[in-house]
Amino acid sequence: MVLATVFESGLSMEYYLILSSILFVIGVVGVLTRKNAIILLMCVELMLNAVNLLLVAFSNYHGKADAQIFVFFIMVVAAAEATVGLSILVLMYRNARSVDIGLFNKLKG
Amino acid sequence: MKIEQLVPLILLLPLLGGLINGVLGKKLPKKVVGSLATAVMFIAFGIALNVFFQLHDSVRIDLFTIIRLDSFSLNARFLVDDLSIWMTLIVTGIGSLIHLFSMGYMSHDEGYYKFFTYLNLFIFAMLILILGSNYFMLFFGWEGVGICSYLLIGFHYSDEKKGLLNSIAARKAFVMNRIGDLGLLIGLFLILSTFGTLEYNEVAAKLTELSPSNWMLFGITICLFIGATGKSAQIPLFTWLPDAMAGPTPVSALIHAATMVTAGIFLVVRSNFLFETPGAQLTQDIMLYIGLATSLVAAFIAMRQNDIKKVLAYSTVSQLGFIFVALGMGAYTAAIFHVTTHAFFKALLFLGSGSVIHAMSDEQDIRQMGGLKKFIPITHLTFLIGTLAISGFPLLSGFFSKDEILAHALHHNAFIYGALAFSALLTAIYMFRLYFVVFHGEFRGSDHVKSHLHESPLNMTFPLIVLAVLSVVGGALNIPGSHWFSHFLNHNVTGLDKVAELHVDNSSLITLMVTASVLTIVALIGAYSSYVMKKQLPVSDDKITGWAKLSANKLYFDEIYDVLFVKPIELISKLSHQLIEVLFLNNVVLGVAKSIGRTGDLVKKIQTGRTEWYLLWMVFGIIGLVVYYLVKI
Amino acid sequence: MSTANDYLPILIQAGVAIGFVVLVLVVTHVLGPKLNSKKKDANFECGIESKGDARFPVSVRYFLTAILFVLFDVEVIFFYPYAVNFSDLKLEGLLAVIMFVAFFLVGFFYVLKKGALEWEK
Amino acid sequence: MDALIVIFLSGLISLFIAFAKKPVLVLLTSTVGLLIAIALFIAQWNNPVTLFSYEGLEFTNTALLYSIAASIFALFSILIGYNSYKKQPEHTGEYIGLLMFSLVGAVCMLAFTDMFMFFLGLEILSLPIYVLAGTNKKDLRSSEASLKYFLMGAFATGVLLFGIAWTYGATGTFKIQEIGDFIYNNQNTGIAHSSILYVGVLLIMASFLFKVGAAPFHFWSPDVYEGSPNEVTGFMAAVVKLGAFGAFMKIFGIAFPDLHAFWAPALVIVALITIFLGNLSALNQIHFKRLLAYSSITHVGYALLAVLTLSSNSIENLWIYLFGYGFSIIALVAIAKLLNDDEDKISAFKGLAKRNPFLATVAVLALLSLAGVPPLIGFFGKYLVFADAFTQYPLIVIIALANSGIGIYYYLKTVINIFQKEEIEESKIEVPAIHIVVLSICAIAILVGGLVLSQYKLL
Repeated sequence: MVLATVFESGLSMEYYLILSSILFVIGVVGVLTRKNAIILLMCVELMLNAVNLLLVAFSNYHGKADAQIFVFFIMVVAAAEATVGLSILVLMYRNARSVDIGLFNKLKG
Repeated sequence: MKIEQLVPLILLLPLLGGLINGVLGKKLPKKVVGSLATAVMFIAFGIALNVFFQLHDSVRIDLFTIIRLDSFSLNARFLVDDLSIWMTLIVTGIGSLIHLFSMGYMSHDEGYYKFFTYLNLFIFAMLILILGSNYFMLFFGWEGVGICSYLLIGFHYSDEKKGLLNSIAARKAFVMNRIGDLGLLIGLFLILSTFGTLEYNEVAAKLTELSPSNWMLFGITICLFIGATGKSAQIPLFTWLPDAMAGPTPVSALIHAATMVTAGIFLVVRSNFLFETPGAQLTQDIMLYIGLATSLVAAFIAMRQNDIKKVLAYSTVSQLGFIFVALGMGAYTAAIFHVTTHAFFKALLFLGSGSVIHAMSDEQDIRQMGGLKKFIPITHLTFLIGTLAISGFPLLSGFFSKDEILAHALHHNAFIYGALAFSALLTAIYMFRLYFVVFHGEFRGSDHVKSHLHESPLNMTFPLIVLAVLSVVGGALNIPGSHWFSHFLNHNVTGLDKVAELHVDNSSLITLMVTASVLTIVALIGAYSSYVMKKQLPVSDDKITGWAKLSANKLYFDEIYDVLFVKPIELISKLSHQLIEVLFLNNVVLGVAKSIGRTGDLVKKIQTGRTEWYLLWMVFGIIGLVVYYLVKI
Repeated sequence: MSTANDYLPILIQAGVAIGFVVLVLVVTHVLGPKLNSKKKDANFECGIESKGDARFPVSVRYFLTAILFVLFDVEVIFFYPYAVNFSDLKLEGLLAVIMFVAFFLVGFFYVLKKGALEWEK
Repeated sequence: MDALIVIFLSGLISLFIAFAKKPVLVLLTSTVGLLIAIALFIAQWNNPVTLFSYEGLEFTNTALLYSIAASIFALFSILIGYNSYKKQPEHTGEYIGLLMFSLVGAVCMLAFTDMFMFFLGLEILSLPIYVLAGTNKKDLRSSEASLKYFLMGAFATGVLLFGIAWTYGATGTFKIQEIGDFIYNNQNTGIAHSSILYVGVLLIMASFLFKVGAAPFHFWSPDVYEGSPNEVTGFMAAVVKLGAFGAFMKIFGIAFPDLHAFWAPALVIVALITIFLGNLSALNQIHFKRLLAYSSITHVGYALLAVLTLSSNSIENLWIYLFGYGFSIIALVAIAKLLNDDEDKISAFKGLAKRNPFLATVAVLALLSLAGVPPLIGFFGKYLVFADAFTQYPLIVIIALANSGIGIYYYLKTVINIFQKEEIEESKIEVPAIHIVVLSICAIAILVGGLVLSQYKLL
């Protein structure tokens, strides 16, 4: 049956690449389309996670662990980034009473 | 101490004096200022002598690199060989005497400290010009002396009577020199582009291996020569020198007679290896004939000048022409020899005239003078010696140096010899005229002036005496038979050793000398008879006619230049203003500028200030890169 | 080597579970009686008239705490690799981790001194 | 490595000392720390042995050179920022500490040997700056700048990581040296030219272009420069550029030199767009810091030529270029701060020559150096970079020269402003002692730096 074949053949590299690429693109599109800064932040996180997936897949493919360590680092940095980002957003919210990036265009020209 | 330390010291001293006087001079008493400036000069001279005696081979002294880029580098480097040290001796020696003289001469001037500052700075610049080991240093000094001379010609710019004239004269000198400098600068660029260096010795070395085209060599040399004509007052750029007499007399003596005006000659002698190349033959001829013309024209003009300093100025121009003739014939040592003696007696004459003017309470018109010999005996005596020396009276310095040039001329071709001899005769005539009119006959000035007539103080007469002695014995330097000076210069100056030295046989030597002496004595007698016996006097300008009028009006050179250059240039500038600026620039160039500005505004529009757009642009960028990649493979 | 058969029961079980949940939800919705009235739909605050919006702005302190939590929480993942093979890493690894924690505490102290965790202020 | 630790610790200490409400102490700690660090860097010149070391960080002379420059500029930014921060003592520590941490990141970015340290360095460099940009809490513009910078920075980070991941997938290592060897060894086989690797390279390049602020990834820089406090702007322009360019040089010089044929043309296009965009946008600016931002974009365009050339000298040339640039930019932002004009218009410079000759002199020097007037240091940087690039890319160099011609226009516009006399007679500006010191050092460096540096071959 269909299900069987999928599980039989074990997932080959391409799937991971495609999946992570799709995730990444979703993240990018989200960044481009959404106006709410918090959601932008989430989309960026999504991009990072796509990278994580890719890295893990590659490290499995190369049979090396270093990429997985790298993933740890990415996670931590992502957390730090999220922290900074959220605090900036709070600051922004206090000043502008909104987190809609469409409103922030005092600086231009 | 070794030469390496001494030479920078020579340069440092005048600079130091100049700086101290320039900064503190206003506060210090005149005595201190003057004696400081003079002291540094004498010390520098002493050091120069010391170097002169311990110098054997040419020495290079590296101070520092001004700019080093991988393509080329400009060095603050000095080249001490016999030529440069000799010039240094002249500059510092005569310089210090003239400083001493100025202490007395300028004593009543309020710009005292400024004067000595400029003077010291001039010496500094001149020494850089002489001692530099490359054309860059030479150019640096060249401009430096230019500025100092400009400042000193216009020194009395605030004078209520002649202030305006002074500043105009200064400006004229400045402009004329710029024209020359342009030529020099182009020459330097040509040298740099051809040889890739500005160091004298490297250029000389590369000359053989690169063997540039004759045209290039001609271009380089002619440009250098144009520079020389500017600084050394040759046709067509000589008219500034007589006007430069507006400056204080010591300045005329130092800058416009003894040292600065010989810079052009120095330049040519320095670059002799360039001028000796086949390509430069044409330049040499041009140099020769221009020198000849200058010396004749100037001598002719000098015949009927009534301003004591103007006469001397024109005689300077004529002597310089004389020297350029020598250079044109490749007689470099003869040229430097004459430069030396000329420095002696011309400085002497100028200082003498200064002393006269001082005694006459600033009256310069010789028609107001006369019979001064009993009022100012020392000045009279020294002035007489100077006159004899310059007019080539036998056994005085001028006699030998001129004679050598004449010998070369005879060897070169008879016509030049004749012309030179004629100009020498003219020189003798107008110099004796000047001498007799000023010192003989009875006094023609106002009684007021007469009451003030007085011999100058010692610190003014002393230099006169020293210079007089030098003018007498100076000829011994290169006396025929020994030719010490020629060998001295030839033994370590780049290129000069290759130049064939001319040795005339005794018979022709005798003839030469005899003719010269005869001419001089004829002139002497002629002048004596006309100006002392017949009491003939230079008449006021409006009465004179014919040749005399021509001469008195300086052959109308200024007027001719005015018609030939000034007027057309004014016209052109008017036109160009109308056409180029108003029509072309305003529309085209400004149009371009405007359009650029507009694009600027357009580009600024992209900066919307909206983050989402920025992100979009980034993504576009990435997509662009990916597309590039897809195209690439 | 696992074959499809080993996975099958799991699938079935999952299917059953999901199916049941959905079924119950749907059925109750269908069978239940519907009596709507304005009074009934109005949200009931123990007898008091409700006013204002339910989504009132949250104090920044919540954010702050949450943010700090995220920060300190995520760092824990560094303990996993250590936990997995701390026996091989021996003393060196221990020291490393101690250093890591020490820096952490420094940060924590800073937060405390800044008073970021004081609720009332 | 020791120096790195010193910087980090002094940053940490200054954070805590700030609680003492004595800004001077903080300043002292950080300054001393930085000076020690610089001393250590210098001591490490040509001798790799140090107390602490880590394989991930290798302090070659190049790294040291860049690190020293970065530390100097960081010190300057701290000094010029000090006066504005001592007003609220509780923030001094944060400001200085964050700057120091950011410097740590920069140094990591200059000394890394593998992608771990590179990535960490980049983040450690960036995160504090996101915060610093927003230090004027009450000022909406400042917060906006910080938010914009953060959002786009985070995005760029994602892109960078994606690129790194692809590269890793293609080469199977994070060590840049090994990546380079891998590509070198498989040049002729398909492996070195797999699309995976190419995409990775391009993505990494994109994120670099963002960090240095090259078109079309430059949009953040004008807004962020304008919005953030001046000293932070100075830090961004001087130190971040040093770090980013250093890493750029390193990765593309060590890991991807054999793909030069592939990535160079793209970079050429980017450089050209950048130069033109920066220049044209700068022409009609009225805000001074925006002008600086656009001019910095143009300068990035010029500096990219050095990355393109990748000759034996280009690293040093680039260093001299950025070094000179840093001095000018820091001096200028400091002066702009002293003028304290709220909209920081260029017209605020009017009559500066009267109001404070010292400031005027330094400003003119800095501007002329940016314009590349000899013999100022800016000229030497430009000359070296252009001369180096000329053999490979004559056309682009000529275009760049033409553009620096345009550039002179807007620099001179400011200079003219300085010498114009202002309409409303304003009071003299009093300059704090610290500023006098920093500005004089900058002026001297601008004046003689080029002449001195051009005498030696550093690397």
